[in-house]
Amino acid sequence: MRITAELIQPESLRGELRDDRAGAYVGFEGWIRDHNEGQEVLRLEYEVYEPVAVVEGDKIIAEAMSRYPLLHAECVHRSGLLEIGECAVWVGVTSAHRDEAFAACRYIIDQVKIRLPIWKKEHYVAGHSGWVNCERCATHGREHPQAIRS
Amino acid sequence: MRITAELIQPESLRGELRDDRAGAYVGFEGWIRDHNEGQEVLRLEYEVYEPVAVVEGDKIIAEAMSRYPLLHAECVHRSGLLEIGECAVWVGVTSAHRDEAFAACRYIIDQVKIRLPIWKKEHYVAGHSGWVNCERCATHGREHPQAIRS
Amino acid sequence: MTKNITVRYFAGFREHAGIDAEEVSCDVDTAGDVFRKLQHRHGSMEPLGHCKVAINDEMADWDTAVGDGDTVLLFPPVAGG
Amino acid sequence: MTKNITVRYFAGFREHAGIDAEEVSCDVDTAGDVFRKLQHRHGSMEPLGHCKVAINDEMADWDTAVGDGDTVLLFPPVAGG
Repeated sequence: MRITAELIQPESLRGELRDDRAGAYVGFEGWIRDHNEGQEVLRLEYEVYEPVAVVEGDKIIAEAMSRYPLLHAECVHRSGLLEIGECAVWVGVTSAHRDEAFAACRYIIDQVKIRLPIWKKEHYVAGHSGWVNCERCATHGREHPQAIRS
Repeated sequence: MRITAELIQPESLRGELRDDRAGAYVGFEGWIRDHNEGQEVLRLEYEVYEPVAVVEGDKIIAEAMSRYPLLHAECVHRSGLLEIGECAVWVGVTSAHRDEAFAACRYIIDQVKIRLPIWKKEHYVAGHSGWVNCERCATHGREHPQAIRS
Repeated sequence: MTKNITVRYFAGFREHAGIDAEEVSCDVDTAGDVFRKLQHRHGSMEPLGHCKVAINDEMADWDTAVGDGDTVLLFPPVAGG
Repeated sequence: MTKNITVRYFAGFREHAGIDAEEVSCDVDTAGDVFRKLQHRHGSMEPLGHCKVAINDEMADWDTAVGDGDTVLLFPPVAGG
């Protein structure tokens, strides 16, 4: 698991997963969209708490390797300010066959999104900005049933 | 759907799918493995009947676009002689969210593998060669229950 | 009825036949009939297994009718990807 | 028992608190106690919702014990990817 403030380079990351035993490569990329929940997005800011994000990300990758017969798996997440179209997160997986590459790639991105200490703040065309999810929890906790589990 | 005798360039193909509305990109690549069913593979030869492969491939992509809310989808398949590690097939899909990108990418590669008139001949380290699947059907048809459906 | 058709062989079928294509005159109704009539050429026992057929560059079924002058493409089991 | 702990706030919690971190002395047993004691700082009603906590850079549960000298990291709901 790597956190970077630089542009993510999927081509070179993919190259690191090369293996003569690999028959399948599945890559996932999360790109910055120009809209979210009806709002026009201008740019996005990722705050990452790197010490825990890297440890937890490595744990997720190790889980994927133990669940599926993979050859290699890696994940890179951006931090800082991103423009529309930029790659926020990349996951790459190689394996002998495609079943496990698809399943593991999906497992990693799903877990990364819910477990790593990463927050995104959207800056809207309309001028304001907001933490995605976070604002809702902090200010409207009671309105969100999923946030009131005991 | 494109058939090419040249090296597949995933990075530039991926670039063609760029879209400010896209939040997810899923790419699949089939690479030439150094082994198959216990045999060491030296290289691989793809025979493609292009007129039908392109029409059928475009049909598969159109099916994926109608089943899932995608932005773009494309598939490129190699023909001719390929070395170990080379990319035989690339599928790229972009969409607003990741669910449909994963599902559609999987749909396209699964269908491409079973519907396009493409055949592969493996050349083994041990010196001989064979059409994958095909040889079995032609010479051992009766031994393969799945080939004896009425 | 006897029809003049062109038959094209692919991959293992072509290697077994030793030729890419041939013109044949034969009494056939469907693509499946063509497959069976030419079994000695392509060498495969089972037309309806994993083999496929196209007529005039369009994917067809084994019970699709074959007309005089048609080109029938015999595809052994495919293995893309 | 009163413990001296360091509390770090992230993202929306940090903006609500107006500070990155602070040292507090308080009578707490668990990470959940810390969250509740400092509710006026981070502004979130629900410790056990989508919020998370780490102690000394290790992910923890809300009922994990907090010791004297520990650093407690309060994470609002995450949103990677």
